[in-house]
Amino acid sequence: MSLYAMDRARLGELYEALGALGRVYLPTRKNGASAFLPYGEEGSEADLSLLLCDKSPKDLFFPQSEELVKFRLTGAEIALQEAARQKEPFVLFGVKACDLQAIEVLDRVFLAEPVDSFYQSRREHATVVALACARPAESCFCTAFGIDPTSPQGPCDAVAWLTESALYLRPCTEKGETIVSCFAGFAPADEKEVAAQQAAARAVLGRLPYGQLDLSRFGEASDELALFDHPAWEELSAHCLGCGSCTFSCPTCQCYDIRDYDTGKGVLRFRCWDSCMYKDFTMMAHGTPRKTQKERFRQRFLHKLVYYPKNNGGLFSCVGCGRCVKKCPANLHMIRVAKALGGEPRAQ
Amino acid sequence: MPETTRETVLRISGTNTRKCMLCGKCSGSCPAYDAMDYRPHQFVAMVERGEIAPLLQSKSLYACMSCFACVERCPRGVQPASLIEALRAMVLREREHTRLPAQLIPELIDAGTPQQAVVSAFRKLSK
Amino acid sequence: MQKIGVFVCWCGSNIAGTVDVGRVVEAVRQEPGVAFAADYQYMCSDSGQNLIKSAVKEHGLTGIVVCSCSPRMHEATFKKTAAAAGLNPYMVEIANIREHCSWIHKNMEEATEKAIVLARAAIAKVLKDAPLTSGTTEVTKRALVIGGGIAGIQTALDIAEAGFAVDIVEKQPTIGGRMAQLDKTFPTLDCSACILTPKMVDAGANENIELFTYSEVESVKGFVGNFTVTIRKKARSVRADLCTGCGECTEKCPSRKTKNEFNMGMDTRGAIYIPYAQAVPKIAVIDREHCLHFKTGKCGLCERTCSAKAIDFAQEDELVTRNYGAIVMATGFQMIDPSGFGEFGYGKSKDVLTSLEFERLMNAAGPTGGHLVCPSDGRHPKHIVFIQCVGSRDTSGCGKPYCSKICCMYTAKHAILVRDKYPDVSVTVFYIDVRTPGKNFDEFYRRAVEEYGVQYVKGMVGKVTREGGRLKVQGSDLLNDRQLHLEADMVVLAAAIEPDPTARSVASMLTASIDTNGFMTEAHPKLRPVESPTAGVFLSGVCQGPKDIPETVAQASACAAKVIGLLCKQKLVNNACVASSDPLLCNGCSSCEKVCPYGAITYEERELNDKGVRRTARVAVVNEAVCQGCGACTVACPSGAMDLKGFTNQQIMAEVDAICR
Amino acid sequence: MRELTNAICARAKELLQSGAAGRVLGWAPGEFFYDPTPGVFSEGRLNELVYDGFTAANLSKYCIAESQKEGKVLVLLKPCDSYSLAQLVKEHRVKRENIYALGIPCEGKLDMRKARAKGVEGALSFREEDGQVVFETLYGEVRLAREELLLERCLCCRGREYAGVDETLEYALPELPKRDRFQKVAALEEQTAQERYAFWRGELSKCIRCNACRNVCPACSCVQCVFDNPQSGVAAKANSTEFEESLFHIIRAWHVAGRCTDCGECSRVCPQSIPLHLLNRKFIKDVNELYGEYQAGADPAARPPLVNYTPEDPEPSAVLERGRA
Amino acid sequence: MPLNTSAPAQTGEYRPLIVAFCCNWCSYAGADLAGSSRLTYPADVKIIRVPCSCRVNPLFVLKAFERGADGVILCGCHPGDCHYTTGNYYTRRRMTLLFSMLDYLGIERERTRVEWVSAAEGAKFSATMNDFARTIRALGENRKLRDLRCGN
Repeated sequence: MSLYAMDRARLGELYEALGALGRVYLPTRKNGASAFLPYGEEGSEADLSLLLCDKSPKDLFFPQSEELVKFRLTGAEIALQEAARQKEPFVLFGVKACDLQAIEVLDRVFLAEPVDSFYQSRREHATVVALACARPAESCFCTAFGIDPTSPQGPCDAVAWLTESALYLRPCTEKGETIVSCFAGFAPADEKEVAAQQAAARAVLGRLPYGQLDLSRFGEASDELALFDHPAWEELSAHCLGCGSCTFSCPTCQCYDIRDYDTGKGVLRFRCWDSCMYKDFTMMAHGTPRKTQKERFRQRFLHKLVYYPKNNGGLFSCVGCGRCVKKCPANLHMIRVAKALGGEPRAQ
Repeated sequence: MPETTRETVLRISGTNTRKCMLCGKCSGSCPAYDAMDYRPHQFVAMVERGEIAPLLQSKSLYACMSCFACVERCPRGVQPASLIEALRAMVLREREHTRLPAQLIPELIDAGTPQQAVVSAFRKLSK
Repeated sequence: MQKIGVFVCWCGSNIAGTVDVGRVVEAVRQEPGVAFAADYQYMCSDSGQNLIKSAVKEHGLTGIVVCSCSPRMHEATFKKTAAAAGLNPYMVEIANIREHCSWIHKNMEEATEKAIVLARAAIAKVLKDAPLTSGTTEVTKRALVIGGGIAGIQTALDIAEAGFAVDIVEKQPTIGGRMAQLDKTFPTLDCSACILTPKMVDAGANENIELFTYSEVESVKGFVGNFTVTIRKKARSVRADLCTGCGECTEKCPSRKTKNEFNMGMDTRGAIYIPYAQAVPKIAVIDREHCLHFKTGKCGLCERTCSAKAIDFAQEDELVTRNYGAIVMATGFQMIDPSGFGEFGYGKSKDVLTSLEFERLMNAAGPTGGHLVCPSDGRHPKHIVFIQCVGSRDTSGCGKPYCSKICCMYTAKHAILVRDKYPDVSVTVFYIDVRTPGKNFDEFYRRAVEEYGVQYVKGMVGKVTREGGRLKVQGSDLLNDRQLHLEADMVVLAAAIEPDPTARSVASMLTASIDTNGFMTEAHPKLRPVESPTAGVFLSGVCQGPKDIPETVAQASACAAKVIGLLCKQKLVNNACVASSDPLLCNGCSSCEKVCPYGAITYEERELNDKGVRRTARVAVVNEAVCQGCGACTVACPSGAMDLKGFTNQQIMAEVDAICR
Repeated sequence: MRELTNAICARAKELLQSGAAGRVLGWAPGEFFYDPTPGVFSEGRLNELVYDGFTAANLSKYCIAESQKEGKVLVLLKPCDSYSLAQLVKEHRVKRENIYALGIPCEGKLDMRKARAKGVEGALSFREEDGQVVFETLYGEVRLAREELLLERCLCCRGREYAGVDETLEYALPELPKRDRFQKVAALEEQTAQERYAFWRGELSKCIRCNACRNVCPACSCVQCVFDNPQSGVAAKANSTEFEESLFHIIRAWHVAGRCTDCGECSRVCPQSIPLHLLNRKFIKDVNELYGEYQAGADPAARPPLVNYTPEDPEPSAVLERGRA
Repeated sequence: MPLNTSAPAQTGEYRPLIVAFCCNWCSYAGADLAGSSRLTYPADVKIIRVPCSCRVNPLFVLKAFERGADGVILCGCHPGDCHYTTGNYYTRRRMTLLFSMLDYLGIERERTRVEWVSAAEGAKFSATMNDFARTIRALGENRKLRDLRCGN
């Protein structure tokens, strides 16, 4: 498909124009943290040059908490009211290659039978624009998963590159084309500047400390039992605090809990993210299946590196975004685990 | 005119005259009692009543030797000497230009002057 | 599934005049869980109660809400009704739609709406009610009195009189306490020993009373009705069963330099001694610290002297463990040491005395045989100055912030006694206030002034110095606006009294609380003045606060009445609404224990099965016999392990929810 | 720093050899220079122990679990960490007899978040030179003043006193800045209620309820938190509404009030950069002003302010008469 | 200011929702006395009986606000008079700190209150409730500290 370019100074106009396609979500700084937030909110600053937002775009398809159904009580009568699905279209602009792959990971969970209609309605109403990376960080290791951050691929409608002076856009679906057509500032462009940026970025990618993280023991063909019984888990998990900062920062974690809230006039049933690191994860009357933090810790990492790939044709459910590297209070992140399990067990 | 309210005296002295239970131990302790027109316990009572003006004229301000016996002995922590000192300070501050400069004080002291009197002199005259 | 019955009372027109009871019934019928609702003119009447009883049976109700007057009025009534109908009485909740609704609102619409909300809140609460049963505990029919002064003696005598066994623990070798040291008593001036010693003898002879003198409480376990106390009987080195109290040994003892405590150290005694002639029990005791036998291994004169062969140098401390139903604190007081007040010269001059020392000096059995002489040189005094409020009402740090209460009266007594016996001696009293509330008290003080010519000076002494063998007293005379410089031969300090220092350790063994001044705290300062907040612990005498002899005796008897009331019970019915801790949630952090006013919470190591995970943990345990159900612990508990039965977190939150619906 | 690390290792080794402890709880190297993790070392592995500008984790909380295990563990505690352990011991949460606490000196820990905000991209290594921190990055070298990179808690370091340690390792280190830790709280108190509300809405709305603040907090050591207990009436796994955001943080701060030692771990680990310490410090400031100075963990015998009282305590209305409405 | 000023609700007039926690021994009895003395106060005030003011967990206060209460007031025995000797002293500290925190978060400081009302102070109870209800009415609806899901 053809490549277009626009003046970087006119990004604001672009965002305004995109408003015609629905609400526009952009990488945004607000109150000292970053997330994909609607354009134009007070006190917020949209910034495409952000490498990664603190929060991934996962929220827009799978929000942290969402209402499913409401039971209204009038006397002894109970009326049931299902929550509305997404009806308004929206634009998600500036998704990096890793986060884009994460959407693919989520799609395979929520869009597989039985289809999750809440997720589905949001995916259908979204126009997703990916954005290539120009300046990767040391914590990035997407390349280890075969992701090319300079040329994002996956479930998106267009791919963009942000250079010093311009924003380049290559639509890849019809929806993507509408982005070009709704803003007059786009003009056909050649690949020169994009290619130069990609070359420069690839040079940096080659120097990433964990860009070539050895994942050969994991994936579809891995020795599941050997990994499960690996002696390294004990020490790896020993100082895990059991919080959910990894899970809730992760662009692919998709576990949720369904809960009821008593509103006084009835009951509101909602679902919210859950973390397999929590000790009350899947708590039932008799207790929980994973009783120690080691088991919970192992579950999370093996799910990303073994179980999910085995069910999904080898696709890892880690995308190497590096959020867990930055967020874990005890620094027990994917790189550490992959290294510890990938090589020989450490001498005790 | 200096501020002559009860509040000013209490603020400068940092005391609470309402703590006084009228025992009179201050006046029972005072070595300069007979040289005073108003006695330590009266200072407390009069400040509490807001009768500041007569105290500012009182010769007790200069009779008080700042020995702090009354402060030491008071069972309620009222500090009559601090009141006297506060009133004295108010008078001296009004007479800014006439006060005794600190550097002149050593000359006025001979070897026989007790240390406590020297300290008191500084406190009384160089505020 | 609960089936709730709601009963709306009209209270004649008291409720029905302002609240549309019919509408309330209609509204509550719609509430989940409500199986029956009805209104009636007087729900508390027999027929009203019968309506409830038959509804319970007919509809199989599991809980009841009565919308009526205040629960403070009829909660007990309806609980009994429920019990009669076979329901657990704690499955009853009251919605107060009279005092809190119909009586304060004039608008019917508004009052009806509010009544419905209050009914809903009560329904929400009863839905989360659990049947509660009050535990019962046996009562050990024996009391322990700690302290053998007049307070302890009187309490013990009264309890014994009612037929219960009672033990007195006294740390001194004899009972009698401070009162035994006094010469005369105000305002009647009768002899202290004359009125005290018969009581001491009674206590010693009473078959229901057992004395543990020269003994201390070693440890206390248990709770109301069931205390287990270990008493340490210190070795007297004299066999109580053999000693006849003849006193032969005490005269022979060659070690004579020990200060005699009974005479406030103003004379000396032997190392083996009987505190005083009227001591009960009259048994000698060896003060091992000063005994030559114990110090050097030599001597043994007493052993050779004693014809009863009562001396036993090898005697050891003995530990006695007994069970008690009630414990009485009667630990009494001591005088503060006034040497912290340098200005009065106490300790510098022998002629400056405390009032208690003066008391001994005036006493016929005292160090001078009752002759008033200056301790420094034995001369006859001409002028005595008394200083009141020495260390009382004093926030300077050396003294006590409270009024010691008895000093005004005993100072007047001293002044009268001196002037009566030695009309040539003049007496001056420095005072801040003279406080004489009490029967015939002010008259007594006035007699000191009017009949005995005691000089009362309003003012305080600033300085007492020694000058030429006499004392010079400098003080203020506020009424005459002058400073006095008096010559005196003796100065007597009415020093403040303070709780006996042993009270603190005993109280902490009993988990009974102590105020900032070291006095025991009452369960309620007005309504339960002789009980400690710790159930089963009672207060007698000055350990609770300064008081004179008649007040002490009155309180001692009041205390005995409370103890008897407790010991009379066959069983104690515990409060059913008590705290309880979920061991699986308990952190063992001790926060709850710290806020419990009753010491009802203890900790134990327990093996737990936490949903399949086994662990050992330190967890809180509530003693239901002691807990009074205030709930302070529930909020102190961060994990929510501690909850209060009958007022659970869930119940109160359900009420909040219902009200805010 | 290497020298200090060696001194720590040497002393730890001596203690292990003397039998004072059987293992060491310290910091193990991570995969980057900035991500060390708490680790337990046997004598043979002590050479792996790191102690540098990024070993910020307060190891006290790990002592709860470590002290339940067999044998004695030697724990390395920076001055501020030692108060947390002392408080845990006071609350019977740590078996003190299984701990040997070695106080080690600290010159303040660095905040990688601050470095990134100041333009450190793609950092590969760091070194310290004369009060400066030099980062080698994918994009060249960046030099920043050390003080600019200190964690918030280190900027108002309370000093080098330890609480309840068995011994301390003496080692001279430069002084830390001692800013007023209540400055920001006081500034907020000076604002109008509306401004304060806006400030806290902005901050608390970022919360993702990951519980990192709670789980890292040495004071939050409940065997089961009320927010995880379905019976408590407030349990939730997500903030579904603004109210739940506020409720969680009010109650969390409330439950540690009087017990929080102000170690600052909550703010350090918050993935959303919420200044949570400002909530705890508000309670600390109030307690100090209303009931007298109190430092949790400092005095094993002192009653914590919320399980204590005096008859002269101010009335609740008193606080509302201060500051601005 | 007259004590009995509770006017019946006008239609459409804003009526606040006020939760009052009263200790069983003093304040609940004080409220009973207000009732038997016919000293009125607005029907907006709904009383919850607790054994002692120290039973009130800050969670209950927040729960009330969550559910849409516009004001929360705690009443207990006067300090020193607590039936359980010391309960209200703890209440005082707890609520002082809690209210201070709510104020710090920007919640209107008038929405919370602690009053000591003895069993003999029916008039004080009524006056307190009138005053509190008046204050809350003037403040208007609680918007900052409620859960928007409630009541739906």
